[in-house]
Amino acid sequence: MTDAPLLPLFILLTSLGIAPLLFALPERSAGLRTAINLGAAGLKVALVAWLSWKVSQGVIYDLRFTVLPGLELKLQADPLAILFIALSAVLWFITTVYSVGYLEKGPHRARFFGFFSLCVGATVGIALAGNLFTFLIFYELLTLATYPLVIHRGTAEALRAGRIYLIYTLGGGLVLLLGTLGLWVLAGSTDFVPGGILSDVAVAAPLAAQLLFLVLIAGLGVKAALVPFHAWLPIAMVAPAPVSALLHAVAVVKAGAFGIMRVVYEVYGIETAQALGLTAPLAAIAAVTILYGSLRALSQDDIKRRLAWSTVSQVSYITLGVALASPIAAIGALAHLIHQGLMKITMFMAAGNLAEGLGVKKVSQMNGVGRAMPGTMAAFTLAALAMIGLPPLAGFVSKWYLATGGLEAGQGWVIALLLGSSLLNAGYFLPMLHRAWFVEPGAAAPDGLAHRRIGWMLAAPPLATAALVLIAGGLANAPFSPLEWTRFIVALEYPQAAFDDLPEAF
Amino acid sequence: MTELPTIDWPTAVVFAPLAGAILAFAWPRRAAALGLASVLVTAGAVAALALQVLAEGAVLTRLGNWGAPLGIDLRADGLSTVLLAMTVGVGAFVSLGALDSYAPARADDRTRRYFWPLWLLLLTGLNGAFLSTDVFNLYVMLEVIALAAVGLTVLGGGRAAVRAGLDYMYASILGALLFLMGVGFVYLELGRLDFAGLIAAEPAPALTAALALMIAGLLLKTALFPLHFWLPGAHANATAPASALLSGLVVKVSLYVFLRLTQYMPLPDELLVTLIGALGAGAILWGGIQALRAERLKLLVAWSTVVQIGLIFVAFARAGQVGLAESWKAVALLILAHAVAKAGMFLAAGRIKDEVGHDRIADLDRSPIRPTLAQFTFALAAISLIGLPPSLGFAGKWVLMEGAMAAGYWHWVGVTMIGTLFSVAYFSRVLASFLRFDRMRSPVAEHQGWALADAAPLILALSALGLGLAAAPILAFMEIGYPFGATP
Amino acid sequence: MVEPLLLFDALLGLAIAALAVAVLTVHDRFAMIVLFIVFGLMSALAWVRLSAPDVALAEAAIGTGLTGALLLTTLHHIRAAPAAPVPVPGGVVVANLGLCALIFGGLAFAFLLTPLQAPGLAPAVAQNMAASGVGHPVTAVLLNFRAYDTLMEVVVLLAAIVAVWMVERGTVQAPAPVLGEIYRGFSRLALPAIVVIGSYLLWVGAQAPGGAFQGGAVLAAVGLLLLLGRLYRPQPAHRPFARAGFVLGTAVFAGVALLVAGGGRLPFEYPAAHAKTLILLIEGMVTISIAVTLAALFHGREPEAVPVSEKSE
Amino acid sequence: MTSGLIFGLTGIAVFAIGLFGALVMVEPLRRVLALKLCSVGAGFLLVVGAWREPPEAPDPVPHALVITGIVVMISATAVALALIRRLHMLERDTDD
Amino acid sequence: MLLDLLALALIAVGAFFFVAGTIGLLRFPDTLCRLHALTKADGLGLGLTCLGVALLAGTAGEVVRIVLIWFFVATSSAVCGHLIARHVRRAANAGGR
Repeated sequence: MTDAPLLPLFILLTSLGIAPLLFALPERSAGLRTAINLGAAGLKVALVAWLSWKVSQGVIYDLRFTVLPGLELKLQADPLAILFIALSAVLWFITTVYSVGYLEKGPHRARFFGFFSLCVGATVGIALAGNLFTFLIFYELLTLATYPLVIHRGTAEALRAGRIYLIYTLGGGLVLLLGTLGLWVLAGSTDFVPGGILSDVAVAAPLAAQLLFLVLIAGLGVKAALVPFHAWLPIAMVAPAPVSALLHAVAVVKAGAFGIMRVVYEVYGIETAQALGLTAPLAAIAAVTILYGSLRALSQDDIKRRLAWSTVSQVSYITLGVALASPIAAIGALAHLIHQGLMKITMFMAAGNLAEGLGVKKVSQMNGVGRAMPGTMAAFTLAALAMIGLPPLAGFVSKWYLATGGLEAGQGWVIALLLGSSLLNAGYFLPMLHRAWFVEPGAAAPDGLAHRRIGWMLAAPPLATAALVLIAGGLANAPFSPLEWTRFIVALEYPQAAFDDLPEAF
Repeated sequence: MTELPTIDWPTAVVFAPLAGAILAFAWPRRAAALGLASVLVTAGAVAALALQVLAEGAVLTRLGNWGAPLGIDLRADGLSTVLLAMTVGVGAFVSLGALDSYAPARADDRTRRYFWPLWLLLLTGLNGAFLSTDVFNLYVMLEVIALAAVGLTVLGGGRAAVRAGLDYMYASILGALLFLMGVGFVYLELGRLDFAGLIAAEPAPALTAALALMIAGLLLKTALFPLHFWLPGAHANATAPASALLSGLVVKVSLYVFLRLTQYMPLPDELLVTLIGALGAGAILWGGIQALRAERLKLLVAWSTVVQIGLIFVAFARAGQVGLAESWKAVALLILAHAVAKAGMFLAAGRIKDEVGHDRIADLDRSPIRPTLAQFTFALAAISLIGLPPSLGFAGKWVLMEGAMAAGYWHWVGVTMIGTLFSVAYFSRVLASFLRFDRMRSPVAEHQGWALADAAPLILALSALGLGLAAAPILAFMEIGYPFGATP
Repeated sequence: MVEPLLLFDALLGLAIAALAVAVLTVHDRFAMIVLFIVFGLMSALAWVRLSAPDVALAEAAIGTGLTGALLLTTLHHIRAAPAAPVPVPGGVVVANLGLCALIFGGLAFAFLLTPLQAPGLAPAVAQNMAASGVGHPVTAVLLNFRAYDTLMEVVVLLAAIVAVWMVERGTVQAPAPVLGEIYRGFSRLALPAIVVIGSYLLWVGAQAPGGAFQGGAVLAAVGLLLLLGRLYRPQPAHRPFARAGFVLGTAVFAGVALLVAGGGRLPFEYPAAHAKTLILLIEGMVTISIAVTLAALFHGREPEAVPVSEKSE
Repeated sequence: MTSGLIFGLTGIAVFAIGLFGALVMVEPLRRVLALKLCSVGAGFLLVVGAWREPPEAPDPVPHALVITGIVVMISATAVALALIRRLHMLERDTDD
Repeated sequence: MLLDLLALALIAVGAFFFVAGTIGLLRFPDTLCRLHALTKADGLGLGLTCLGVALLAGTAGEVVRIVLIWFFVATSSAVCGHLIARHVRRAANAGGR
């Protein structure tokens, strides 16, 4: 017995519960709104910490609510859920601080923060979902909650982006609904169970199982921005910076990637998926996405657009790690879920600061920004280097595990892929760093880089996440580091892989 | 158990609104107060009836103690009771909304005074129809509903409303007369009119004719494509609370009767089931296209009713003839979902029109007035109508698709998904204009147009969303008394 | 003796069908209504042949007489409108003709295959007549066995007058033609006679063909005569009385139906000792309501305090 | 050949004629009349359903139903006619 | 038996006048002429028919009723004829002006 069996529900409510409050709050009560936001975010971090500790002690949380005959809403806190929920809790807190600073005088703040917390609530729901049905519900909620954020500026461009976003994600949601129904009809359950629930069906009706996989991955691949479902992501970057940060680092794309993980590990089971020959095509798609995203990023001048294409590429590392079907690669994938989030959110917040403080929105305007905003650019630099995979930063850790896993699985091409991708990463990040630090501000810069002061609420968050990037990489083997936790998970998902046999990080 | 049975609740459910109608008409100055009070009393009666049904199973009242087939019985089983609760629940909130819509500042004295008797007569007819077990009695109830509904349609009094009302009237009378002709054939063959007689009946040519006539009449009344021609005009041109009642409740009655009859008198051929589903698919496509082209908000909402009715008929046909025994559940859930969400949506649309001053979709984003809460309500209702989780619309769609998939009827799954895409497309037209801010001249004031009047539509929209989580108990309740079992 | 009557029936049937066609095809709208009235009377005659005198009475009085009056007064109002606004495309006509012919064929087929020997509810009615409180089976069905239907029918009538008053609010009707002295003299003669006939029909309904609806319709004719001859002009001040008249039947009917319940009895279950009295009470009140309502439906708009320029002639 | 048969077919024919009129006619009054024809047709069918060969008394229940139907129909007709009058007035006013 | 035959004869003659009146209604050129044919012939036809039916009646009560019917129908058709003629004259005046 646990002392607080409803703990997962409380965590969900810290975000969902305050949303109506935030909607109803008058526009000018900024102080109260900030207090509610930060209070809830802080509370959630605390609750998640408590939950993580409980789960690591082997406590099982399982909440069910019957919606339709036989069909339950199910919240369960397993280690995989904890991984994602911890990421969202920490980053929500930081992003909230950043958003308060970013939107200080903007319009519609009540609406913004209302949907913002709904969005995070949906993410928590996705993390805690104990079956595909519950997952689907929160997946759709996430779509609906992010749409008003994407079009927050209310311009024609934002609305166009919003429409594309909506078409893609609701379309994806619909496909996922189809997949969920299919799963329900085929297996009579949609539960997430380590080892999967489809082993019998895979024997009886392999073709149906394969088709179902295709449908599910297509539905999830939209949010995970797998090629060819990726087009919405670069367009959706018209959203305000904190929204982009959240979308790219925690909420939307991660929901897709996380869903793919759940489907491969806990709906099919890695062995069944392999037996059905499903992992190799998935890996191929991921590989294509990785290269394609990086290539497209090279030619973008808009900073946020370049970052967005980079996200397309980076998120697929996670899918790749899952699809390689090796425990070590799985560790890499799971770690990358966290690491990519930390890195990308740093970069988006930094990009937002550049736009706010200096009016710089394009790579070609970045000349000399390092001297104008050293703190922000330091954080950006750190995150960029980590992305490229410089040891001992976070990105290196995940890439290392992926490569090792690839070798272990007998897939040597992964090494080449990772090398190539890293080179491309360097190809689009290094010029930015070069301009920022080593080129004199020229005539191209708007306002001659007249420095508008940005408050601490904008300046501090990227530094904090950059620090986390450093810690996650440097202290990868410390207890309770993301990497340690991922080993715990992989031990559950790969029963045959002995925990102790897993190699150390270095 | 409390001492409930001293009052016969099915009778009370019909007579309470009737008494209200009489009082509200005879005493126009107090129409609103009397009307509201009687709606609340009716709600109480329905609640008591629901408790009784929950405790004892289906409740049967043999009016005059003659018993069918000589007399007329009222019967409240789970399905009837759920629909009664839907009617009175939606009705209560629409009544609240009407207090604002017909407030002295917005509507003339006469509109306000006539709304209540007409609405209460409508409620009498609706409740009576849901409790009826006799086909001729159903005909009379359908006429009560039709006359009151036409009255509500033309309540605004404009030329478009009167013309639409007249079209509605023609369609409504014709539908009722087709039904009456069917009743004639039933009597010709069976010599009785009660449901029990229908269930026990052997197939016969006269019964086939009766079924065909009755179904044709009901489809006309329920506005299934291509018999929907009267609906968009009538629902779009009525005043908002009237539209909410018409779209939310009135079309549901003929659907309900259709459901009952097709259970008691099975369709003779699989082809017919497919045909009805195909008409539903046609409604989804045609209604979707028209909704995409609609220039006015209320017209768009009215076309969405055409689409939703189509979806309900697809749910009916989802698993073919053999699946009918289960398909009614999907139909009932969708009926419920549409009633609650569409009533909320029409009220919200009315609020938007009241605040902005017009309901031209293309110009909504030019207005500096943004009735935020009404727009939010509209969006919530749209979520349920689109069928996104966790709304009631989603639950209904899930049951629909689940059944279709299990039976291998993939075409219905496809139609449902296309319908969903359509509804996303036409509702997002509206939502985008709510959220666009770069086309207006003056700045938006903060929290504009929040009013207590938004409470009624908001609660309806939230219910449509939240009731999805209660779909399992609702389904369980609906099965009380085995609505379509061997014993009626 | 049977054969000639069957021939008569066949001719009557043909005439009825032909009249129906004529109603739809005759060009002049006045002639259309007159033909419809003839059609209605012929149908009533046919129903007499089918041993349904109650129905024939109701059809002649309400379905034909009052409906005809309603149609004529409406025609008087809209006489300025073009007779046939838009011609319907020939293809549509032919398609619908085909459809209706098909429907006729199908229904006739089903009808011919059905033996007309179903026992129906006649035995059940006969068995329970003694308990019904009245001697005439049709009245027993209307006011006792299926009283609920009849109550709802009165509700329909109530809904109609509410809707008509609502629709025509604030309108000024075209002045009706002045009918002159001879008409007035006639109506003075006819009015009391009609009242007597209406009351007789109501009273006799308990035992023989007749009853509340037929009686009410005849009494409504009193209202029509008064209105046409301007012997009575509705005033705004009369509205409360009119409303009371409209709801009287429904209220008493529903009230009695509910009040008899209790003490183990169900709604509409009249105590055997008082059944006849209660039914007569209901019938009387319903007759008043029907008469007032039908006359008001004929008059149309609610009398309002708008300046009506009727003094001009 | 019986009276019931003859008038049953008459009723069905009248119903079909009325249905045709209701579908095709554009003139408001004529549409109302067409609907009225339908109701008479339905009345015929019910009265025929009640009819028995003369020595036997007819079934009173359908008679009661038809009387109800007649009253319901005049109610509906009155509302339709009121709408027609109102529409005519509104259209005349806007045409001026 | 003789009474029956007489009654039938009266009714037949009455019917003949009705038919004649109807032919007049259909064949005569203008409203006043039609009215003339109709009111005269129908009045006679009605009287004869009523007489015939009265001969067949079984009780005195029925006879009284038939007489009442004759009286009212005759009166009302006379009034109707008057009203129609009056309307025609007014319409003619209105047209002539």
